[in-house]
Amino acid sequence: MRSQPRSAAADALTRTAGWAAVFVVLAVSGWLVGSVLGHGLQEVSWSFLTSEPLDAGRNGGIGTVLVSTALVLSVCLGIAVPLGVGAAVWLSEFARPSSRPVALIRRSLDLLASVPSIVFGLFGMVVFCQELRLGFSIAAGGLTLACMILPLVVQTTFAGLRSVPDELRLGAAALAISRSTALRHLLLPAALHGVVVGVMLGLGRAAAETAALIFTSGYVTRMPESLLDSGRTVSVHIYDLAMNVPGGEARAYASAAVLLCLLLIVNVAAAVLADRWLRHQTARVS
Amino acid sequence: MIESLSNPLLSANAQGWSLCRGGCAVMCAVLAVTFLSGCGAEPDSQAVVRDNGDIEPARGSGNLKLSGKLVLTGSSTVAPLAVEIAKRFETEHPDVRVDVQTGGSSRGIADALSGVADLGLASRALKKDEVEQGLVGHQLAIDGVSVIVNADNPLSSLTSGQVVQLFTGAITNWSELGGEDADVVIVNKAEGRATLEVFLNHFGLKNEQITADVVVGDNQHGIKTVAGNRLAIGYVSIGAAQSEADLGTPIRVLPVDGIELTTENVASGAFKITRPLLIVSKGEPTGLAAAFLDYAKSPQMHDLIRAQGFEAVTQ
Amino acid sequence: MGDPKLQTSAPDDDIAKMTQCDAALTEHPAAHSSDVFRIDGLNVAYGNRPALRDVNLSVRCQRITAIVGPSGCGKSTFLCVLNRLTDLIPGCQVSGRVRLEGEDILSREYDVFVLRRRVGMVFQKPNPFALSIRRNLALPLKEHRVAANEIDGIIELSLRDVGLWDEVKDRLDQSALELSGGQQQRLCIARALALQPEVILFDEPCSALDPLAGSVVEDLIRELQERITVLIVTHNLAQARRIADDVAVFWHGDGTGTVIECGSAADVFESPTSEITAAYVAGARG
Amino acid sequence: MKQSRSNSWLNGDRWLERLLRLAAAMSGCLTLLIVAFVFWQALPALRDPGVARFVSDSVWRPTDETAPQFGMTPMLVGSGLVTLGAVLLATPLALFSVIVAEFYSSRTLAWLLRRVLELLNGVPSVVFGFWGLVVLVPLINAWHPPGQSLLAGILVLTLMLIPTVALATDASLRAVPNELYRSAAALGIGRGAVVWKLAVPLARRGMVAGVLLGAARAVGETMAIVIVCGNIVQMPDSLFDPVRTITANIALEMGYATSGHRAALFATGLLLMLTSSLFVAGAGLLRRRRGRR
Repeated sequence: MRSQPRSAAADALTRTAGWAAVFVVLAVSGWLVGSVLGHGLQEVSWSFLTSEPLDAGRNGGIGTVLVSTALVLSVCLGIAVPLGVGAAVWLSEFARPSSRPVALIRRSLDLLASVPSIVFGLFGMVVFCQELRLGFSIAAGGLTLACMILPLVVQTTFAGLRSVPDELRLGAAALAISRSTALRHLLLPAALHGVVVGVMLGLGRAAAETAALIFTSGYVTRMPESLLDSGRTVSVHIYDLAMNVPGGEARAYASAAVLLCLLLIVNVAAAVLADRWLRHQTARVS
Repeated sequence: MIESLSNPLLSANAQGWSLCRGGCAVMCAVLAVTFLSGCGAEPDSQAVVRDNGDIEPARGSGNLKLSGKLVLTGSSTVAPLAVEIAKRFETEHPDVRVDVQTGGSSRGIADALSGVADLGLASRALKKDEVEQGLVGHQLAIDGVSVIVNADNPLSSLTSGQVVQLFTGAITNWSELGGEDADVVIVNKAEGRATLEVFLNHFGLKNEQITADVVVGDNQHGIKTVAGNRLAIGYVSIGAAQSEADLGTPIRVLPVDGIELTTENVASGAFKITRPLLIVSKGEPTGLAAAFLDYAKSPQMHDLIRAQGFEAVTQ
Repeated sequence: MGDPKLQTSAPDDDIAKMTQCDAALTEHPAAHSSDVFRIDGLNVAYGNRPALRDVNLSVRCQRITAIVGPSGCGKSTFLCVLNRLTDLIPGCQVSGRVRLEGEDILSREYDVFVLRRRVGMVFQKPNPFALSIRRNLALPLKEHRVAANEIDGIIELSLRDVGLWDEVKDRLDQSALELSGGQQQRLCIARALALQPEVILFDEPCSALDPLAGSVVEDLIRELQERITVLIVTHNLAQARRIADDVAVFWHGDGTGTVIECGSAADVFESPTSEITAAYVAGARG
Repeated sequence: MKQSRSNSWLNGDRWLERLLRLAAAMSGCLTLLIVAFVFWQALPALRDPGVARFVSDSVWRPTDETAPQFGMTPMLVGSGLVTLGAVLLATPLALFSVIVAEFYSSRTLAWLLRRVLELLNGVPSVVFGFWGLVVLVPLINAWHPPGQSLLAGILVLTLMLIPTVALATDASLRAVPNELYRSAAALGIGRGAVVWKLAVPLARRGMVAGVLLGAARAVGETMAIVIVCGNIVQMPDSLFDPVRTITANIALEMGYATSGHRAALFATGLLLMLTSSLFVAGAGLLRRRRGRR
């Protein structure tokens, strides 16, 4: 970056290296995702998606597990997104960049991001399950995951907001537009990709998490009746089948394939909705 | 300039300490609210169980109406079995909820001691100090530990002495045992695992004597490692090894000292590298816990136990 | 101020003021009833680094005051003081007295939102929001609680004022970013005008535009003078000569800017009192 | 009238600010809470064998009845090497992929790439680990036994980091307004220069944030690492040697640990957090110094 290559050469180099990188990334991801889908999809059927696991998961389906997963993720995102986006907005738009609280909060979030997820699990177990008497429950699992993905949401949203040029802020201020309006109509739309990416990264991470959930939302495969019931999520199910249940491999692949397909649907939906909302925002008749 | 402009602020000065204090206060408030709601929810789990203490004479009989919630935590080896037993128990007693949680034998023991769980699950025998603290182990099933190698390995059996030599590094090349000329890859289990303790006890080894090349955690981890490495030798739970070998995973169970490692040999006691699978209670269990324990130990459970690759205890 | 009635009556006030305006040059720094801004002993510093020192200036009503001087002498900073955009710059300290029609705008009690509505600003780089043309104008109007049924009228009026109406009336709901640079800048001026300000600050409004678009904007500014007080920062001395009624020359010594000469355009360009000014404006002559 | 209206706007802002500040403060306090929790759990070990022993003991043998040993250095080195390797591999891959998506490819491919990355991000780490064990480890084993090694860990972790780094970078690249590129192109500036002199510097903050998040994830990653790294507590001599990271150690032993051993495991977790926070602080300092220059 610091060297100043001649433009054409830089262009060619960047292009070559870039395509090579894209090729590597796509090939390896394709390999991984392909092998999961290839092994898994043949086992997937409607009854697999709707029924309860039987024989430690070797038979039956993952219906109840999917419900628990959806509930845990809702609790998690319902807490982490408002909190994280709010914190990022404050850090970026309201606080002085060099002030101590900002440095402190950002530093501590960096620290939080590197806490091993199993430690989050033990933390959640002691604080949410035991001290707060939530027991092994979907609520406790969601709260634990929310703590875990918070740094991700904050940092990506923050980075997105910081990439918005300051002219926009000055322009809005010069028109005496309040900061709440500027945020809602100008800054957040401009930073929308950052926010969406933050949420998507958080969602993916939460959906993929195992260690933190074994200790909090638990291992129970019964259909949850409330947020205070224990419920096994798909990734815990996959972990158990792959690492703990002899002969569970086929069903582990099938569950992983389902998880990937659901994530794909959510991600595509989010991307399309974000694009459409942006267009709508630009064109909306006042 | 961009850097310095980067935080627009209308004279709102962020005061570090008031901020932190405010944050703490809110955190406490949130925790308090959750705490209260948590308390409100509690009676329908614990208190009912306690109510069941009154109908204690109903031990084991399925005719009497049992209700309430039972929490079991512990060994990830026992948990799948416990889940299946719990499911069957729930169908017989529709008002009962049995929640099984994993996290390891130590956790099961700790949770049974602290009362976090009504019953604990352990895949090893209780230690002396644990018994002194009032824990009682109820044997649910028995599990053997078998030595496995890759399916490509030409060896057909080993003696105890050879196992010891292999694992302590006295034999480092397969050719010394008539195999191909390549280094042995020793797959050991992680510190604290019941399988490791059983293995060490049986062969009279100490963990630091073992010259491991790879350390694994769960049984499946060990099986996949050996399956993926021609030169590997390891040891895993016998039920897991056999069911994986039957499914076509390229591993082979090696008889040690000529004793075929069948679950029958484990059950009869001919095969000695075994460990008990326990349900742990603090003191003698009462009420719902006792009913569940009796149910779990009853012969009707033997099909479930075998389906998970373990051997039932015949008393 | 948000009351539409008040707005429509504002031009009448301006006309009334205009009649009071004295054609003669205001003697600096003496007070004059027709002064819109009176700046006394203004000092600005970024952290420890002073940017402006002891600026004294009066700005006359319904005139174009050009602020000229070399780069980095604090001209733009000076503009930002006049609508307190300096508030947005961390570490920026402003002292002295700046009075807008007698009220000290630097005092804590003075409401910046009112100030920024009364004193509009147009930046060097056109900065339309990434919204439709209509919403670019409607957003600040709504923010200032202008009745919804009047907004369309004001939009049309403002766009007509800047000569943009005929060019864009059929595509009001398209993104403002699709306009050309000159059109964008006129949109920004229209956006500022829509709020009926008493003063508009221009920070080198033509320098980022091509000459043709620049001259359109320049003509526009000259027309505005009939209704509004204009302050314009410019590097272009020829432009200052063409449009300015009054001129203030900023210069920097020791990295700190200050006013070295001010007066009517004729005086400053034809008979400068300071040698530096004489040398500087010689460039404009030649 | 002017006053009351504008004050109501200001009040709206003020309430919003309070709300947001609360969110920020809660986020900060959460960390304090977690650090405090880990510290509290680790306290017995910090007292009894003491911090010095964590460094001075040569081996990790916390359950030995006669002379327990608590040497954490090899595991800390293991964590460091795995993280470093993965970050070094993942950052250029992610950066270049994103640049291609943003500047060199059709919108369809860019869209596809983003979805693939998002998908990859949601793959449970146990699946990464399992895939690594079944596919990658045998390949490495054929080359240099035993296969489960530092290299396997680095490769699997690289794959896991790419989405985090790439998507965070992508978000900030996309936030740079398009006109900027257009006007640069209009000035006849080549695409290579636009990328390296305009886009990358502008999106630098997002990239750094992405890399830091990725590094943090690498440090904290557990399941996949346990499965592919071999878990031998040793200083690796080569890429093909098995290593045990601190997180792997926690995952392997926590379920079976009692009192003193458990506290020692928490102490390793604390050590890991402290080390990584030192690195983050160091990176921050470096960034600031370079920014000043």
